[in-house]
Amino acid sequence: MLDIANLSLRYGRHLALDDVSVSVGDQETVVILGANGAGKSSLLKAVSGMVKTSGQTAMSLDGLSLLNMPPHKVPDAGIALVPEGRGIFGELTVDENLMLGAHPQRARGGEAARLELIFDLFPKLAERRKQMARTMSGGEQQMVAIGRALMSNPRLLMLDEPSLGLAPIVVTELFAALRRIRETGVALLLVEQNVSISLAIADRGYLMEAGRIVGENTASALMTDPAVQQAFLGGTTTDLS
Amino acid sequence: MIVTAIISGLVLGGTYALVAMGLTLQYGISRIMNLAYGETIIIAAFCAYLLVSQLGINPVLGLIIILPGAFAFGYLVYGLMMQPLVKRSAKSGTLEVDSILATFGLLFVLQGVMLVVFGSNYTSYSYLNFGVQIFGATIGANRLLAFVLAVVIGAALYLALTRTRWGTAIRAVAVAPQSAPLVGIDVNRTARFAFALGATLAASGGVMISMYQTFTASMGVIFTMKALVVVIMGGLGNLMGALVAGLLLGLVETLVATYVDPGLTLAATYAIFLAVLLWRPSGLFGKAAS
Amino acid sequence: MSALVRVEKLRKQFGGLTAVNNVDFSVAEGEIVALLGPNGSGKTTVINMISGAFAPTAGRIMFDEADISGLPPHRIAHHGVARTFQLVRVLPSLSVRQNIVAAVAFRRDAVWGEEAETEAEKLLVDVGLAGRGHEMAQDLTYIDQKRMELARALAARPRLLLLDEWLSGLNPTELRVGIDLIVSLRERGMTVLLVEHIMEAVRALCSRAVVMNVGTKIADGPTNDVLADEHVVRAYLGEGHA
Amino acid sequence: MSRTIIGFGVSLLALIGLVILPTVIDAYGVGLLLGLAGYVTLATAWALFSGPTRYVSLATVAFFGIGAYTVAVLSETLPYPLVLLVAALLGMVVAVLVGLATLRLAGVYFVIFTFGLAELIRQLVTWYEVNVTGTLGRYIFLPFSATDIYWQLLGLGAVTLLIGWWIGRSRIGLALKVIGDDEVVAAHAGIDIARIKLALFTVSATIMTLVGAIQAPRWTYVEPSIVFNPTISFLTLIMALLGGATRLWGPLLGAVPLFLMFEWLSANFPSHYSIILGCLFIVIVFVVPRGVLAFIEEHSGRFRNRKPEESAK
Amino acid sequence: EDRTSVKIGYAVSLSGANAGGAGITTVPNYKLWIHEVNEAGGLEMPDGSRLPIEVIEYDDRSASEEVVRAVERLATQDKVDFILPPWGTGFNLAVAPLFDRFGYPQLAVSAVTDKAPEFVERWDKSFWLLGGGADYTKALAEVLTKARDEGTINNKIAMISVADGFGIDLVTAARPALTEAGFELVYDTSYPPTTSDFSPMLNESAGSGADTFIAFSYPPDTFAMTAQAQVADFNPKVLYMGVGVGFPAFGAANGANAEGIMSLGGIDPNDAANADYRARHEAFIGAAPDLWGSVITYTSLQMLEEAIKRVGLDREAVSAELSNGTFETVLGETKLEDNQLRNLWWTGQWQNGMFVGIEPSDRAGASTPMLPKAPWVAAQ
Ligand SMILES: Nc1ncnc2c1ncn2[C@@H]1O[C@H](COP(=O)(O)OP(=O)(O)OP(=O)(O)O)[C@@H](O)[C@H]1O
Ligand SMILES: Nc1ncnc2c1ncn2[C@@H]1O[C@H](COP(=O)(O)OP(=O)(O)OP(=O)(O)O)[C@@H](O)[C@H]1O
Ligand SMILES: [Mg+2]
Ligand SMILES: [Mg+2]
Repeated sequence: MLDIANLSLRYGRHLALDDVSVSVGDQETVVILGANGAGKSSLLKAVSGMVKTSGQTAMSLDGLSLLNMPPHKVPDAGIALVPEGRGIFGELTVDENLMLGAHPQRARGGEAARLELIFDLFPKLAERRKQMARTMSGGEQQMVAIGRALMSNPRLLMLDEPSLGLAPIVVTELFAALRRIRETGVALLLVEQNVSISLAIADRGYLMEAGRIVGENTASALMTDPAVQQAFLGGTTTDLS
Repeated sequence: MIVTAIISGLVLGGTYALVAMGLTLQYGISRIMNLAYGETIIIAAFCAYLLVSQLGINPVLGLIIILPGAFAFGYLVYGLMMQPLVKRSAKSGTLEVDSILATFGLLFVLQGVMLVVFGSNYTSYSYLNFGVQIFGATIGANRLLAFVLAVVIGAALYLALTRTRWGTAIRAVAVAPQSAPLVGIDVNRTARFAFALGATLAASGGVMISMYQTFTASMGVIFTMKALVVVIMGGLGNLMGALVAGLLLGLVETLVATYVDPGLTLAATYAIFLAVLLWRPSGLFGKAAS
Repeated sequence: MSALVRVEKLRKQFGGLTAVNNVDFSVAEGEIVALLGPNGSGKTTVINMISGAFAPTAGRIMFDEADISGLPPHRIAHHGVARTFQLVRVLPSLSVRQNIVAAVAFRRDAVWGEEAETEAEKLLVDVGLAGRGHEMAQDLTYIDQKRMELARALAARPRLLLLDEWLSGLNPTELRVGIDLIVSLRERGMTVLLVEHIMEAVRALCSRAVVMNVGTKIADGPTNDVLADEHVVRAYLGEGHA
Repeated sequence: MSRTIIGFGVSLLALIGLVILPTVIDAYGVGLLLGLAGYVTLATAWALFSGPTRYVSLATVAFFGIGAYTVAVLSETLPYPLVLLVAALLGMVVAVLVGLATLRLAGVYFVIFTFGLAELIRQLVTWYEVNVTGTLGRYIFLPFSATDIYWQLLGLGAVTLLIGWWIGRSRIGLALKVIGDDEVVAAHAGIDIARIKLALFTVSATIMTLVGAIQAPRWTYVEPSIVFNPTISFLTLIMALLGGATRLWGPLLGAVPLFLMFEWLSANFPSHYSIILGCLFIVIVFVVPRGVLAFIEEHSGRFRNRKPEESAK
Repeated sequence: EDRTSVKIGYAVSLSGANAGGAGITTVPNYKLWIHEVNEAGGLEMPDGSRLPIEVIEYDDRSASEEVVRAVERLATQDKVDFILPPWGTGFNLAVAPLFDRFGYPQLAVSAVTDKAPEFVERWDKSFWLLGGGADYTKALAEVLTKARDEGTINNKIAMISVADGFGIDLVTAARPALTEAGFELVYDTSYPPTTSDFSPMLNESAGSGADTFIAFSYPPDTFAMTAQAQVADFNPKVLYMGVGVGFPAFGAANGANAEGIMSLGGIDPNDAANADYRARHEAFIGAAPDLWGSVITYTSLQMLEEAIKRVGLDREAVSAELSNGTFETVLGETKLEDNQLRNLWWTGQWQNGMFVGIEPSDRAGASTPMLPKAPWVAAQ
């Protein structure tokens, strides 16, 4: 579905992404692992049109080229991003944030059902519909951001470190929710530091280092790969299995 | 007496509110601190005057010509002047300073053109200048019309902005322009639209004002500053705030003139404004400071 | 062990919402204590009150037997309390070094000039940013910004360090480094109150944990006991952790 | 260190030159210098506070006017130096009050608050004059020539720059920048925001008051609409921003060309002055995006050392 | 001397807050006069030769500092032969020391001040042509006294004034003048410039029982007040307002409703020279002159022209001639007393579509006051 080939990206003279090729299949869940500064966020930003790519990048969603697509057109193509730092509308209420999630044309219709789903995933949001998003706690804001992205009825949902700052119970619930979302037929492209839990729901994974893809494999293979163990799991098993 | 004072205060405040609402759109949503805002008002006033005096078209009909013109003008100004600045400041974050400087230049250009075209004289014409009785108070029909229009336009805009997805999208651009594209909002188009809409409101204010007030080509600044005071007092980007603050200032002005001393009306206006800010540092309806 | 910081019946209200409700706990000198709780339970608000960002609605905060409740942040900083922020706050128009110097130059026994610069460089070495002092703070990566923020907090020579999810967003390898860094702080005699959602880190670092839920304290005690507490599991950890 | 000494030497020479200048040029030239010195001082004083903290103040004319009005009221009754002292004290007191009032305000709220404040002061002075003293205009018949006034302004301007230089290298300068970036961080780093803001605002306002006081004798007659003319606030702000408000020499480099441009245009194109000025202004914003000083540095840097990045590699 | 032109310069508010006033009273008359002189071949010299006027014009942008510097520039850089004064009391005072120092006669027109005698003493080449507040208010008191004695009006007066140099000067002179004449000031207040809503003050005045309403106002206020008085059907027997009533636009905007309204200034409707001036003004500028300040501005220029014709370009001599000579102008025969113009129309009134002088009543060409003012005619 999503095909990225030879993606390069520069910030000034700094080459943040170097010839990156990544693909996400229909209804597939793909996770991207990498140290801080490896370029994971930049990759997601490039897909959603928020940063300009350079070189001979090719990028398409089901054949529809994403190159030079202005960022506001991307949601309509069926790609939603939960960005780093959440990017919610702080001065608007939870309800309004969710309503805006359904702003893209493709999201009109079936709105009520999706709202239902979101409140089901995050009951806290249902309680706080009229609260100003800015005044919610860090974790609550993350829920708003994911809810908003889901409201756009995406075919591909990209999440940039969604578990950041969430209580363990919420992380568990969130990944359970992602699992359910994925079962509704939405493809997921996930950037996570919480490696084990993300590999647990993923089909495939990529390893990134200093702007390059340095490895690619199925999730189960990655889970047991000693190199991955060494680099990303700190050589230990985490508290989740 | 008190009824008369209150009614004429509200009517006066209506114009303030109308004028301020346009500015709050331009500043609150397009993030352009438009120092040339008042000039738009005066240009519209001159246009209304021309239509009346040259073509005999009454100003209310004139709105049909002037408002689309103002919209186009705003659209053009944003596209030509502001858009490059907005683009440029995406990285540097200097939009506020840049827009102050650029619109300061625009102010001079517009004022200069008006001085050349219309001269520096006082201009006025007479339209609907007769009294209407409301609750026993006599109000100029022209002022009343301005008030009604202000309320209608204000209410319509308010409802549109708060009750529709379209309006919420506009507010989203106001609060987090960098996030708006994530939900498919074209920030540039929205900002441009809001700016043009602001210019349209300014023009409608100008037409209203021209019906009962004498104006000159150099008077724009007075309106810009008055509008800014109202906008800030109400809370930036908040239409309801602009409406309430406008009416409040109108009331204060007439009540002070009636019961205290007309010499203190402006002092009272500013005193109230300052007091409101001391009490609520982000204006009446602004977000509370954390 | 005497308490370095003690909060008593601490309460914070935002309009109708009670974010923190009658919370008591204390942290002894030299201890590393975790402040845990679900999202929105009021942890950051507690940190904000101890550091002076918010004045408490009611209750007291005793620091080294002095009442610091409601003092402005700079006064509290001068008492010896420093903090990091849940969402990193760098001073974007300043260089990394100036970010640190700002804290060195305004702490209680402030220094200025070359002395301050040298000290800033030393702190940068401590947090792993050696030689990066001239870069603009806003150009750093997220983790480096976090490092810098820690250096800025340390620059104040605090006795109590408040860390609000300082370890979040680090990958497992980086987490290791971060944990070691905090351990080294304890060895230097610093007292730490940290808010964290990464249980691994909490277990590794903290002798004691305080857990909040919906503004109230629901558990307080040795970390392992607390994390096994049924209420804590239900409200915060989830059954998977039991 | 040696660079500082050279800097001081050059500045001192320039200052001496500027002191001597009025003796060799005509009255109009002196008038120009006087106007320049006034605006340079205002803009530099403005930037002392508003530059690093980014609190854009439109209260300039409030203080300027207070200074001018004090001279108008007291020039017949007190010796001139004492009048200046009273003016400075008054400005200081008002600045402290205003400073205290504005501590909670930020951004454009601060901007418009200061504008409102200047207008309020003007209205109150007017009302007082009308209702209590029964006159509005006041006459100033002080025996100062334009050169006398210019020298005073020049001295004040030099002192202002000196203060700015000192602040820039003291820790107060750093504190101001930190405040401008993030007040929350500033407070938690141990900076007493309120005190520093207040102190700087007061210093800056006192200088503005003195500019008004020194310049007033030039107009013989003052009334509120003349000395509280908000244009003065706007021009000061524009000049400082144009030059680069965060730098010591920025406001000067904004004020001088802008002032001369105003002068040249109004002399040569009196009836199209506004239009040309406006167009030039817009062009400047587009061509000199980060202030005159930054522009000069970039371009002179290019001359001295072509493509420094390449050679560094 | 082989000069080919006479350099005349002026700095006046072409933009900014004062541009409105300068744009009606000052600038058009400067333009008209220069045009006419140059059309005629230039300024006539004592020897009968003519030298065209070369104009240097500056915009003071309504700022004191600018007007001062512009005059310095005219005197020392451009070295003009004569400088025409700026618009406004404050600005004329600001430049007075410079005119004096550089030896230029200053024909200050748009400056109403009771301190003129003092100024003349201080600056002997300064001329003050528009009188002072005391003159206008004494004249007004006389008109009112007569009307009261005839039983037309009662002795109560409501009075408002703009809180600005002009308004305050007049109102401080009016208070003693009116109370000495036995009137009672039942309402007396000032309002800030830029006030746009006068209904509270009109209502107070209407309720005060006064037959006479006086407003020492500026043009926008005058226009607004007239409109709002009609709306409120506030119809005092005497309606006297300040600057703006004498504008042709005032008559045009108010039509029949202008009838009977009084103000400062006025003209003799039967004076042929004046009528001719008005026609020329309208033809050249495209609008008729105002019937107070404009007439005097033009008068001052005619005096200057005539003085030059008599004594040449020597500024000392011209000043002396202005002080002592008698001139034939659009104001009639004009002679200054102690450097001040005294034979002005102190009070005028709209009568039959013209703003005519009614006081001094013993002056040739004076019209008789028509009181009480006719009620408002309903709007169309
Ligand atoms: N706007 C920018 N300007 C300059 N450099 C940037 C910018 N954004 C990112 N970078 C640099 O590009 C590189 C990749 O950044 P990116 O944010 O994509 O990394 P990441 O893998 O998401 O890291 P993290 O885990 O810290 O979020 C980093 O070195 C970063 O410093
Ligand atoms: N300035 C504020 N105004 C109104 N409500 C607020 C404000 N700050 C926090 N709150 C509310 O107080 C509650 C506690 O917030 P707090 O930030 O302390 O949570 P937290 O425990 O730090 O959560 P997290 O782990 O998600 O960071 C939340 O419900 C939040 O919405
Ligand atoms: Mg990232
Ligand atoms: Mg928190």
